[in-house]
Amino acid sequence: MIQLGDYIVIQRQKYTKLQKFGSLDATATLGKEHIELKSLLDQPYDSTFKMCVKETKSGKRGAQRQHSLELCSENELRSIRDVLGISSSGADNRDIRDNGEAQALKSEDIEQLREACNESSKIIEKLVENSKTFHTRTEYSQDKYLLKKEKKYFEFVQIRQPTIRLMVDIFHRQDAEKIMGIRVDTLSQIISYSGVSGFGSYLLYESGTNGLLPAAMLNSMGANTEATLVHMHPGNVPQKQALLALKLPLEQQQRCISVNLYSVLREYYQGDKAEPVTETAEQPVEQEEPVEPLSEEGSDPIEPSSKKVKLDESTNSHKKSAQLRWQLENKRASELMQQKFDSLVMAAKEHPSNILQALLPLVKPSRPIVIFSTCKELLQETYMELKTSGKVTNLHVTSNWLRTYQILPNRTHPEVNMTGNSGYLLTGYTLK
Amino acid sequence: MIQLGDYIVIQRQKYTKLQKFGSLDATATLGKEHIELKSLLDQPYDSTFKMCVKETKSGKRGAQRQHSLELCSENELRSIRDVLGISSSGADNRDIRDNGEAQALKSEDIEQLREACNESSKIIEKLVENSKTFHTRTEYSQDKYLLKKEKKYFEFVQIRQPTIRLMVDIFHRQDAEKIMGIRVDTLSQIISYSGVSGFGSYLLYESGTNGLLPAAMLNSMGANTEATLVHMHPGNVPQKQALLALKLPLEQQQRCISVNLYSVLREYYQGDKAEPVTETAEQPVEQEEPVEPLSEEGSDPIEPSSKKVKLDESTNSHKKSAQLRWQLENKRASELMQQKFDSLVMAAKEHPSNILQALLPLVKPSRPIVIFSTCKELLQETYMELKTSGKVTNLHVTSNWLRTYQILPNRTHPEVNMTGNSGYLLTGYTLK
Amino acid sequence: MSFLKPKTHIEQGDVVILYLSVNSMHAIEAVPTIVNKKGETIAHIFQTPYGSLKVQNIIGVEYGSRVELSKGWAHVLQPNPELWTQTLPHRTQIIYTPDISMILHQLEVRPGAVVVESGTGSGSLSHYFLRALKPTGHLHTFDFHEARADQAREEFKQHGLGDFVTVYHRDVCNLGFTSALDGAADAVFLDLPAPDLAVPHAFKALKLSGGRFCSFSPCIEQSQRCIEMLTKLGFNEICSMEVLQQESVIKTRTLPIIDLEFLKEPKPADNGTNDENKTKEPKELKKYLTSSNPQVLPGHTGFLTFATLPPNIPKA
Amino acid sequence: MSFLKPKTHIEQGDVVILYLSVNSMHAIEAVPTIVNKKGETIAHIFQTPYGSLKVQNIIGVEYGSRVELSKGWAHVLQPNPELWTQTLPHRTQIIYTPDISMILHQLEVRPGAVVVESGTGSGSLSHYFLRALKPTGHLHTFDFHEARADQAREEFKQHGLGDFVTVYHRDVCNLGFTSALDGAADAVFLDLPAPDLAVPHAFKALKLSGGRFCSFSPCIEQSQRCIEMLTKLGFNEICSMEVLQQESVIKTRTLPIIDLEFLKEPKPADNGTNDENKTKEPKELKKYLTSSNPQVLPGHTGFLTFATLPPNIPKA
Repeated sequence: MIQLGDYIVIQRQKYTKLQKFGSLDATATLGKEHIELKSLLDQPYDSTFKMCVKETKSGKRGAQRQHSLELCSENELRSIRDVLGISSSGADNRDIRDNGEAQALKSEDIEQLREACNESSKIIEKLVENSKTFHTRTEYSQDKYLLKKEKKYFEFVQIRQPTIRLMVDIFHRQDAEKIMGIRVDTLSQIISYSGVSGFGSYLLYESGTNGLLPAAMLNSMGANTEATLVHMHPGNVPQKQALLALKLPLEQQQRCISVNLYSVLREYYQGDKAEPVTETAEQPVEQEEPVEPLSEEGSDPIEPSSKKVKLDESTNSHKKSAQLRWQLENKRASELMQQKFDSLVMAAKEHPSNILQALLPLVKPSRPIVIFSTCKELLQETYMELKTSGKVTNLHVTSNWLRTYQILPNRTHPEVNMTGNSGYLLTGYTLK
Repeated sequence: MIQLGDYIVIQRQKYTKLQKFGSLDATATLGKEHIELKSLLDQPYDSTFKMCVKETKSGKRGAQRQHSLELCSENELRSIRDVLGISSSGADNRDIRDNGEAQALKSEDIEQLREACNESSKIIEKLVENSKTFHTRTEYSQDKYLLKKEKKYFEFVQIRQPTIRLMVDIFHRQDAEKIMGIRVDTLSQIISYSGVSGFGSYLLYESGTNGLLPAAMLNSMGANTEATLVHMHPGNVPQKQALLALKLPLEQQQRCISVNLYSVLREYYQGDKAEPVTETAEQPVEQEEPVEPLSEEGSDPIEPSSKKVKLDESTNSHKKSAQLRWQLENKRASELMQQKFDSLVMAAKEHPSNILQALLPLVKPSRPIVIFSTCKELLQETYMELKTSGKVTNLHVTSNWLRTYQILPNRTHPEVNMTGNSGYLLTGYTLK
Repeated sequence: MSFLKPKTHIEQGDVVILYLSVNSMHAIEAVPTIVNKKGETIAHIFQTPYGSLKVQNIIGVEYGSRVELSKGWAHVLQPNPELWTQTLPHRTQIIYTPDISMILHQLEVRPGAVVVESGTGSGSLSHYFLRALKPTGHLHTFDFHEARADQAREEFKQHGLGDFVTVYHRDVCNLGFTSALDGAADAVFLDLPAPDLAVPHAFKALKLSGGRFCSFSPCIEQSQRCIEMLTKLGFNEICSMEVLQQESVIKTRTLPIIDLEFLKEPKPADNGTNDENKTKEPKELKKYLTSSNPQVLPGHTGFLTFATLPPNIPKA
Repeated sequence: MSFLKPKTHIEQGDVVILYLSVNSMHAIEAVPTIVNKKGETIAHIFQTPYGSLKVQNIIGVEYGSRVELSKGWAHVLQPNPELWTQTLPHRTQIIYTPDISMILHQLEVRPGAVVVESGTGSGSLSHYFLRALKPTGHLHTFDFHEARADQAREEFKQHGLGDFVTVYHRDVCNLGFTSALDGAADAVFLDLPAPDLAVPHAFKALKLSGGRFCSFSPCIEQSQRCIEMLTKLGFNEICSMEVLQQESVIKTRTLPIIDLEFLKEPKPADNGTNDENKTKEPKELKKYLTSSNPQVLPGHTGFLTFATLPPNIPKA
């Protein structure tokens, strides 16, 4: 059931978007369409809703439409081709001249049509009726035209529950930089090579992936297991959007201990000497947010951000207890660090070498390490350092090609575009 | 017609080999089979010959067979499957256990069989008869078995005339290092990007590709055209095997002027001051072989080789004229250098930077340059240098993926292995 | 006439590549005046993001020179098939240099070769064939689209290549390559939706002494049917491949290197919160010359199928 | 029992990875004695190119330690699915980590998941499924080859994974996944020559609340038929892909840098031929940290086809 406070994935054809359903007034924006989320409440996930135009405002970038959502049944979703019953098609394109005059409807006509009738199939039907060339096009060309129009006018959305699989697609498509360019194949291999699962204690350092890396690891650790994760980050507040979106049980969330890299290392090296409890009021930079009710906003890992200040204000009344909490988290992490970890995952924007040097001693022997970077040159250097040190064996630097395919009768081929960068992984096993 | 002195390509199924048909006594070696080439004389190229066992010697690595060749007709080449008339095959491999006991014939039996009967189809027929599992295998598995056996016992060879296409395959398969790892796709792009064709004057520096690069360029320049090529190399003698194998007309061969990099640059910078004609006897390192009757042996580009000495001896009587000839070649090259070139191609084992600096001023403005290297790091540096200099524009560093496909009914897929390295090309256009 | 052979100076009537940047080049005709929509003869001014170019000014200029624009500058380059392919108006889907290079190599095109091509399309590939086979060979190129054939014919003439090419408006799948070309070709290239229909015609057009064949298809099914037909007609050395070029993006990256060793020591005596930040994250920066792929790579262009017609196959 | 969870010391009966080099590792059983072909109990000695290992000596040793061989040394590592996949005896064609990782990700396997797999094959993929779904999920794995099913069952038990897996000897294309599994699975994985025949059974086995599907096929035609069947049965989010991992070979290369500037000056006065060589090719050497591909790369493993069974599709 869709609940208030949930993160939801809104899907319109192949487009997906992560959205917080924060209040009954919440709206989501899909291109020019604004949709009210109100009617999602208490409906089951994976339901399909129809976008119904409520009003159209002319905005800066053309018409902005406000829609409400209506739950609809599966059989409203028939193929556009079936609906239109298109049959005649030309043998090839030899007689087609592209002079921009093929469509008799003007764009004003189409705008009007759009307001008047709610159904994309009807709009497309009109467009086809008024096209001078449609029936002389090849079947292939007709399909392409219909798909294009369907994409533009499609009026159904599906609401889905966020999973790692859906989120890595969304994040990577929307802004790969925000997840450090970690592609789906690379993420899947980080999980494999690190061996993260329902047993064990894991260590992660990441300098900002919108919470994707800790979420993926916690997801693989599972509910009601004994596995634990220490999640180190360089900023004031850990980025946790993906973690929150998963809506994991509390016990599972609490097994992810997010701590500031500097702060926890000082705690680990120096223990109580480092941070006398009386000093609580004066730790702005190393302050940690508590685990559960977190801001999904990630702070910039380099400079202390202005958001920090806002957070301080909002949590002002809980200041004392919050400060105790980050210290407790440091202590919990430090205890796990004493016992050492069953694997190390790193995804650093900084040069990985010094960080690895600090964290490698925290890993038990015969355990995997996985270091991600978008920059092969850095991993080359790190590879040589590790090779020389003799502390890690079975070293490999790998990257991937990911090819997706269009498989359709008589039209099978690899997709015409592919993403260029998988990033690189340096993997190995610690030795005693 | 196949002539004495020709280079020939011997093809046995997918295996190809470049061979010199130097004398009537010449033999070629294909694995354990030795074949006498005598009967090729005056037969047309592309003919197929049958290998007929003359005698079998037991060598170190098993039986060594000596064969003569007999010209044969096309319809002797029928599919083994048709010959054997195999029909029954199992549905899948569920009942097959690989215990090494499937073949009842022992290896001695097979050796005997091989001497007794000349035809691979008969040998394979016997093998199939004596296999306990053949008829329970799937059709796919049967085909695989037959192909494997056919490859081993196939008794036909085809004799083909060397072309650039056939030679780059042979060289790359046999020892890619000898052609500096230049792969077929990369070679094809060097030809495109350099614009080498029937008009123009071209400059090539290569530190050893068995003659492949100059041969490919000369081939694209064509017979009876006005195009010229200055081919610079760092050794004593240019590597020319591929050039000789092409058997180009003399006028075309003479438009490739092979000169030592150091020697010709000295000639170019200093003219007659550099090499007084009286000094001829004392130029061992910069000595150049004359264009036509060349050794196909390439010398090591770094150290003056011992072969050098042998060559000196063999050409002893022509020493004086030969020495004049290399000087003439230097003069011819130097004249073309004065007029400047229509493109520059480089494939250096050394760092390309200094060589490029010396050769770039010899290229006209608005002309392509193409620099090949197996080492991307070197081209990165050279790219940055060129970019900073402003002398070359439209700079690109590229490499390729080359995927070959198996396309068979119901068994279509990319080949399971691919070559990993295309090498890298740095391309650009000179500016005024 | 700027496609025939290397030349040094821009002459009136040349097609010239105006090079602004890697992603911005334009093919312009070096003529001082043009006729506008109203039929008036006006000065030929070419507009760019860096201002306008008075085209008259580039006539007589050496190729490779820098030319001034009203708000910047550009370079003028002599066109060639690579630059032309990147600048031509996209009338149809075109094939790019990596595939084309492989096609020329596998078809063994060199001066003197007789090549048959279908369809002509934008003429992009034709320019490559012409560079490779001139001055002694000939290209026969076919398109079923009359306007395209006419346009290509006109263009080849204008580019100084008219002597080496014959352009046909003809449906080769149904009608073949004309009987005049029977046994005339060293190589046949097909870029057609149903290449298998044209394979028997290719078979006829190739020389009795044999020749090479290539078909370019976006979809695997086209290659499958093509290969079936090739096999049936006795072609051998049948081989399919894809060539995918990857560009390397080369740049200098500056990376922070952080130090964590200082955390092992107790903090220095309390000297105010302002200093805190500085001691907390000691960082140095280091420069790296790096290379990476662009965000989007070409994932597929087409399948190239090559084959050999062996010599002396009876064509009856 | 060394596959259940991370452990620190080798116990008797553990499978242990003896790591010699990147290309040489072996899975050995940590037992002091074995029974030879003659039925005699003898000391367990493992032979390597670096000499022999007395296996008894490694029992009790910490994982990750260096152990002495008679002519060298090696390291002992705790096995995991990655190392196991690289060392297991190749009974069938196996799927490797890059494809497997994508399969686990796309099938959304996590602790608690119920996964159906066919065929079991060498059990290599099963080990990955088991790591991802234990301790709260379950794997149902099917193979039509009886010996293989028996061997896999035995192996899972020996590896400490028996509680989380049921191995079936069954022809699933004809007989399905047993009615006990109707509507029980979160995910179904197929690696079969004719996956389309098993798709209807996968449809039945998936939960009414929906689930994920994957088929791995070497040939494109298998994927095509599989997708046709998936579409017919109402699966959506159908998507096919290939994952190809490339290893980077990292090494320091020493390259000659030659100087040509000196050629611009006249030669120094004749000082003998011996010196010639030296003045002729002045060279310095420079070291580069380089990375390149290996000579041969995996060009194809298989096509992965994924799909979603949406919730509440009637299964009658």
